[in-house]
Amino acid sequence: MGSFICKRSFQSLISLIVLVMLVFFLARLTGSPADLYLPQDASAAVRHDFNEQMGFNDPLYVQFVGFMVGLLHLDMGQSLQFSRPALDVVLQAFPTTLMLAAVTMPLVLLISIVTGSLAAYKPGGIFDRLASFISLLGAATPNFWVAIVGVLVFAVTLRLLPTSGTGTPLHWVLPVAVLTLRPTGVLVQVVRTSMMTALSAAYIKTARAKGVSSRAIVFVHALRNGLLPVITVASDQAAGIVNGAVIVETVFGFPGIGKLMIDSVLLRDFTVIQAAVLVTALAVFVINILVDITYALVDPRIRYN
Amino acid sequence: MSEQSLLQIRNLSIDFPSRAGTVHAVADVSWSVGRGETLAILGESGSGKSVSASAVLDLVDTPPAVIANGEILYRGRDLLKATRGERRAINGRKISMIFQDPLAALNPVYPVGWQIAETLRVHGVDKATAHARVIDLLKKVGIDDPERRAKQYPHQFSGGQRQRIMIASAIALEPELLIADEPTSALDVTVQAQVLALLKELQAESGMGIVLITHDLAVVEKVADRVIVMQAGRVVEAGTATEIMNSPQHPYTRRLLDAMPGRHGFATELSASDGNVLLEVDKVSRIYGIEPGKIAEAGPKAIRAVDEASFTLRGGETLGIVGESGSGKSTLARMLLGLDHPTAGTIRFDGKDLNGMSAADTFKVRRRMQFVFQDPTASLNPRMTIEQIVSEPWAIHSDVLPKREWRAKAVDLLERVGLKADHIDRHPHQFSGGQRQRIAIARALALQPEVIVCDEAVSALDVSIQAQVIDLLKQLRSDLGLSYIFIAHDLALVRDFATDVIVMYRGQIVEQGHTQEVYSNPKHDYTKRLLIASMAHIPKAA
Amino acid sequence: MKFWKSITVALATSIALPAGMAMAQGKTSVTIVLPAGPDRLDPCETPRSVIGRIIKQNVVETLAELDYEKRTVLPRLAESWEQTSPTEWIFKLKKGVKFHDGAPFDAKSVIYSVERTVDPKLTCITRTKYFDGTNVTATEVDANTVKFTTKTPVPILPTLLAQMAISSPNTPKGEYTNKPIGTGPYKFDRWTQGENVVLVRDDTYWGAKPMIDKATYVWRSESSVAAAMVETGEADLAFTIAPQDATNKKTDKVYPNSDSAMFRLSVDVPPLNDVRVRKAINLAIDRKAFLGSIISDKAEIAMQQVGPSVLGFNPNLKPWKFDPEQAKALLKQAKADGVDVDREIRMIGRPGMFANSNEFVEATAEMLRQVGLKIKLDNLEMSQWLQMANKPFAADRQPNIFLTMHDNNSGDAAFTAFFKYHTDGRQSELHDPELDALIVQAGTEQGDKRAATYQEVFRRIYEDKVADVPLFHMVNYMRVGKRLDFSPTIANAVELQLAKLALK
Amino acid sequence: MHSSTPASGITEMAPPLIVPVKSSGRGAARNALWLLWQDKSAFVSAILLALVLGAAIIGPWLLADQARAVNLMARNAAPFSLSKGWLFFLGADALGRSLLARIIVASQNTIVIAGSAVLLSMHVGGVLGLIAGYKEGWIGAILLRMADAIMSFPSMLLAVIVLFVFSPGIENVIFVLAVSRIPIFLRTVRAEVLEIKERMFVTAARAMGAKTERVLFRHIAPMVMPTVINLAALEVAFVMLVESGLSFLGIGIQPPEVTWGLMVADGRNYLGSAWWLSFWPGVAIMMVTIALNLLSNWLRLVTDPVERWRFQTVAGAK
Repeated sequence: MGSFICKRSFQSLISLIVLVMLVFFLARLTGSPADLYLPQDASAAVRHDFNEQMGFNDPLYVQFVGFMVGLLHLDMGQSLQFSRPALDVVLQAFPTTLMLAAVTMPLVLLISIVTGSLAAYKPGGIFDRLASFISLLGAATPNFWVAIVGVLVFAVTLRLLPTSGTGTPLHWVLPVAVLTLRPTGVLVQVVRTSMMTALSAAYIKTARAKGVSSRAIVFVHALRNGLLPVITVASDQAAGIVNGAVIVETVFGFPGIGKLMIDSVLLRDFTVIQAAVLVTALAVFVINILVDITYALVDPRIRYN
Repeated sequence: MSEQSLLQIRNLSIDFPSRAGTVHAVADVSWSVGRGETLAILGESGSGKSVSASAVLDLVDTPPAVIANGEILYRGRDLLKATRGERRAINGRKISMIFQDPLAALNPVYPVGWQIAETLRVHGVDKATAHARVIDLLKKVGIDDPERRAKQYPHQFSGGQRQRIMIASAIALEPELLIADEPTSALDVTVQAQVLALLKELQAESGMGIVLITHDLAVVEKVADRVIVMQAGRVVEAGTATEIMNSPQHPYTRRLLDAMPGRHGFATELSASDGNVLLEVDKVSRIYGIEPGKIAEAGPKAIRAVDEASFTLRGGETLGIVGESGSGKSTLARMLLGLDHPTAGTIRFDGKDLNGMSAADTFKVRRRMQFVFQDPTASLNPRMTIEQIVSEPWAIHSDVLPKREWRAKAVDLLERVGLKADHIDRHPHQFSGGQRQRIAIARALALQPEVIVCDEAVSALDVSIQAQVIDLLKQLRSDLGLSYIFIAHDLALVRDFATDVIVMYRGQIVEQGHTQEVYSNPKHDYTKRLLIASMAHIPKAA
Repeated sequence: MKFWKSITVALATSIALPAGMAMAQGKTSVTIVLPAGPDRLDPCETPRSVIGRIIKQNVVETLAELDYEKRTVLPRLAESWEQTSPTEWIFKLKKGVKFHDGAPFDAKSVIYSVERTVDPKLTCITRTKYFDGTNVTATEVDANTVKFTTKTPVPILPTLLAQMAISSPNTPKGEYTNKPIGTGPYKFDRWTQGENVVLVRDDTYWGAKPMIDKATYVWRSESSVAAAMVETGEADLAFTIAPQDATNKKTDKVYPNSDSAMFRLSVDVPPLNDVRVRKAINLAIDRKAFLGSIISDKAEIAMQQVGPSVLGFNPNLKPWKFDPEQAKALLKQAKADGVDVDREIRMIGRPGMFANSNEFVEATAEMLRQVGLKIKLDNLEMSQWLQMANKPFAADRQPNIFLTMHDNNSGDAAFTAFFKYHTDGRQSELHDPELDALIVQAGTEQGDKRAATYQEVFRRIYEDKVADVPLFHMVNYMRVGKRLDFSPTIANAVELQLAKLALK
Repeated sequence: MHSSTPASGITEMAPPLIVPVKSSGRGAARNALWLLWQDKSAFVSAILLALVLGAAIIGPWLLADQARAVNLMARNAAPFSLSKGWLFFLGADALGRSLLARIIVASQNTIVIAGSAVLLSMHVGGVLGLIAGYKEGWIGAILLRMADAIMSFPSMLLAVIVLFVFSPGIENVIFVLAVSRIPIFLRTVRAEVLEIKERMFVTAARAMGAKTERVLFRHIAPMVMPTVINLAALEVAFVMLVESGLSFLGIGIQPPEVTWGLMVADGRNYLGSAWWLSFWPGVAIMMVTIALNLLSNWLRLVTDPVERWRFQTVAGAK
């Protein structure tokens, strides 16, 4: 296991370097920040000074080398908009995003596994049809639509929940609910398909011949076998949330990394973009490695290969 | 008899309604089994033999199936009238079942000990007791080091061991009745014998009844007290094992008996050595885990799948390669087909080294050497029509036949292997196993090869079908002058087909020679064991 | 399985927790919802509204303060001032004022603040927008008197100084701070990035003691959410909400925001170089139809780039009629004279420039198409938009109708006329020597003369040149919660003095 | 790796072999229609999609002017009233344009964008996935790491950057959406290929001398197809929503071009006062999503010769 993690980490490091280079150059293709940080009637001299100070007058390769050298010292540079170290800015926003993912994903898995499994147990039955329909609705509903309607209904009309912001656990209810919707919709479909395959396997018949109850057949025998594709898709969803739940963050005023990234692009705050991508990419790589480990835990055939 | 019978099936009918009409999978079937008795249900695929037995344990899915009629009486009580919960309480505790393919029938993601213990736990045994009992059971079915192995997973066991584990799980609660659905069909012959012996032993100990579902007469002969023969959902004959084996009444039973391999003479009609040498295998080794050419570095841990095998194949010859799982015969076949490459040694086709050949030359050789694989279901692409499958060789070797002639030629080939022209637009799943293998043979013939490598080509087929396919191969041999390399795990199979035989054991060729010589005078211990296991049941009368 | 258990427990606890919503503001504290959060809180950046509306005159104060209604400058931290020569001003300072950190407010601290603000190491907007090129220096006359010297005459220095926040001498020079220390009625308490900024009342404040003792600033970019927060009582004041969310007459109050929207025309690029085409465009846009639909009915149709509160505003200009027929006729005429009126014209907008600005440009483009112009609509993101807005203009650019919004909240037309219309102005399409001369002249004048000259500048642009398409003087909606007694004014475009909030 | 091929030993439990459906009198098209009729929900879905497709093709040609005609008097006109004509049955948007006309006209862009983005990512991701699964060595590793890199690049950020560098035209939106969805297809296809390539018929094809391309595209690809089609059906929804999300951030398709996603995003400003603005286009997205998925489920069964029998069994015990 140790050597496996080392190997994966090394591969991930290569991806990471490629990614960071990509971000560095892509970001700079979007244009100069000077106009954004200076008044529209700023004089040419002021603009020149600004660029000089921020190092934007240097050739691109000089900037890149500077960036890479800084990276080695874990110095991602100063944020243009916040005038603070970019990494600090990012690390301050990231926990919220991580928390969102950490609360949302288990919920998504719980709902979709139970629903998908029950649907697969009697394919074509009423529950299956209903579950399919509702989950597809969930997968096809625009996030921000649900978010705003959620605020209007639950906060304004019913006064059950706060509209937005952070603080109490109740503040998390709407954002998490919105964030749960689409991944759950997709995952119910995946669970259903993979559980149908698992439930038609020969060992299910063995279990029935042993007198194992239907519930144990579905949730003990079939589930663990049907889990691999589910993990793959779920990890993709988790990566999506870790990469920033932009819309939820925007609507609910959640200080996460998604909105930070988008704002930073709008403001051409390159250092923050770089730091944010680096941090989320690291998190996604960790997720990927965890997924590989989960594979091995779930399926002994992988473990012993 | 009905007094003491444990389980009695009365006039059971199970239908599968479909748009094309209702299929009567089981029609008015009755049988019973008593304590200490072994009832064999004999029949081929699709005869309904499994369906009726599965119904006992509520394993038939309704829908799509409909239990149209009948009773399943367990100790006089009709199970069909019992609730799901009541039936679950009987399943595994009073009546248990083992299945054909233990790898598929065991849950791959749980330790085997856990799976055996589950039977106990679902019927109320506490965890600690269950664990102790698991160790006992594993010991009983002959698994060494049960404490350690209970924690292992199905894929870490051999086929025979897995079936033992299945048996351990099935007998965990000392059921009164064990239903064994083709328990040995997937196993090597020597292992088959061991598993059957184990079942007999357990029966003697506990006095349980056994219902043995099989297509294999040899198995019936070894263990059954009574036999019913099923065909197309109906019972066509019933009687004691001796009666059925010695004086079969129904023509179908007779046909079955007649089809048993090894009942005919040796393949002597062809003299072996008149052709020129087609294929020459010279000290071929395949060692996993090391680079080719560095054979000297192979340490003790290297896996020698094939170890210095040498033989030749001449035109018109049929070379049988016999060995059990892991003997290296499949690796050898893969190397012959170019799917794998020898670590050392050479394979020469028509005098040319296959390994040193250019891609273009290899491509040409492929035309002359075709193959038929073991599992026709798997070796035919399920999404292609028969036409596409049979024409594929022409698509790959595009200079052989112009496209417009493909269909006509494919029809020719189908007819040649005993299929009909209008089969050509169907898909493989619409055929029986035997028919599928004929399709595979038709495909192999498409390029008019000189050699056909048959890798366990009939092992998965019912006995009577086996005989038909082998007859077809014989026919083609005399019509087209083909040579065969016929790989099998059953010596009986090749006896009346191969002109020469090679016996492989743990990667090495332990015996080789003309068929008759090897069979009448086996030299190696292993050959002897193999002969005993697979030929013992051949009636002396033949 | 343990994992699931812990999740269940976590869920159960979170549901079981009492509904402790954020309504629990103390009786005298308020929560204010802004449309966007601050990026930094440096006193030298107060002219930027994201910063100014939190700290300006709350945490940090200025020497002078604008009175928008009377268009005059009032003293704040200064007691009085006088101009002693065209380039010299003497400012008397209030006595006994202390910064929140205990440092005394005196001439030294003012000099320090001026030095800090004009320090080229920082790109403070106060410097780059208001003091660039003035070379302003401050020297101590005595502890409570400061002399300001400029390179060239700056007749509006008090107006400029109304933009410069005075911060404690302990604020570091040469680097930005996010902990503003001033003399204002409120102390900066904390800033949680992405979440809120908290100010608390400073009970040692030199002036009158405000009612509110604590203010929490949060930000929501979705207008509907911001409005909902006030409605549910989670917040007391939503700074800006979209017109369609301003559905409650009792709480939703309108105020001019000093922004004026217009379409700038590329007057050098055919066919826009023909005055008939420019007139046609002005005639084809039904400005009135927008009021009360997409744009608030409280907005005013504009004839120039500055609003009524700005010195130099010309009240005598007449709005364009909506007359598509005449527009068509003008285009026909132009076409007959060989003007290529069929050339595709780019209309360039920017998403979110003002509430519903996307709908606005879409509708306007449609109106122009109705009179026969070929309009291609492009919405550009801020940075790209700026590139188009500023000189140098691309040599081969398409004719364009460019949506801009100009906010002159400094009260003087000088900040508009040069920048927008002088040949050397950074966003000027014009190069008319007479107009240039007039603009330069107006800049040196004072009082009524100054106003009159600027009025002439705007008249020429509007009537003679038809240089652009003035649209509206915009308004904002503020939703003020039931607890508060407050009516916003144009001053609230850039600041919100907590001291002016009263509880009912 | 972790194949779980169903045991071949239970064939007896499978439905009995049935005479093929095909009969010479019925053409392939009729046969397909008949099979469609057998699955009522798929049938309805197909009709719906056909309608949408029809709207996409002729809608802009028919209703472009009505979809653009600004009428500020009819701003946010409420739905279910015929007083302004049938075009305003679903109400009007913030500029008083007919929502119905706009939804019909927008279907073209929506379908073009979602369709091309998914088709593009499906093909590129699919082919790369085939290669990555079939060639496990360094090629496979590189492809996988590339997929990792794209996946760990926040897709919204990528979209924003690319759309800033280039303009947010339809082609660029398609490109961005396609690129960010490639890894999903790559990974899914790869996982399937790993299993399928071990199957006997692949070995058979190789032993016959079939070249890699033939093995990949003739034998493996058709087997992967059902999964890919099902995934693609879900992805269409996702792409429509991401496109909408881009519009939400103001960087998606720009007016006067219009898509359902843009309509939903624009209408969100009026959710409190005029819900119908974003509701109807949202309903359009949902209906297409559900229809596509139902149809893809049907397609999955119908293209699989082994599963096609399901349409021949009598439903229940009528």
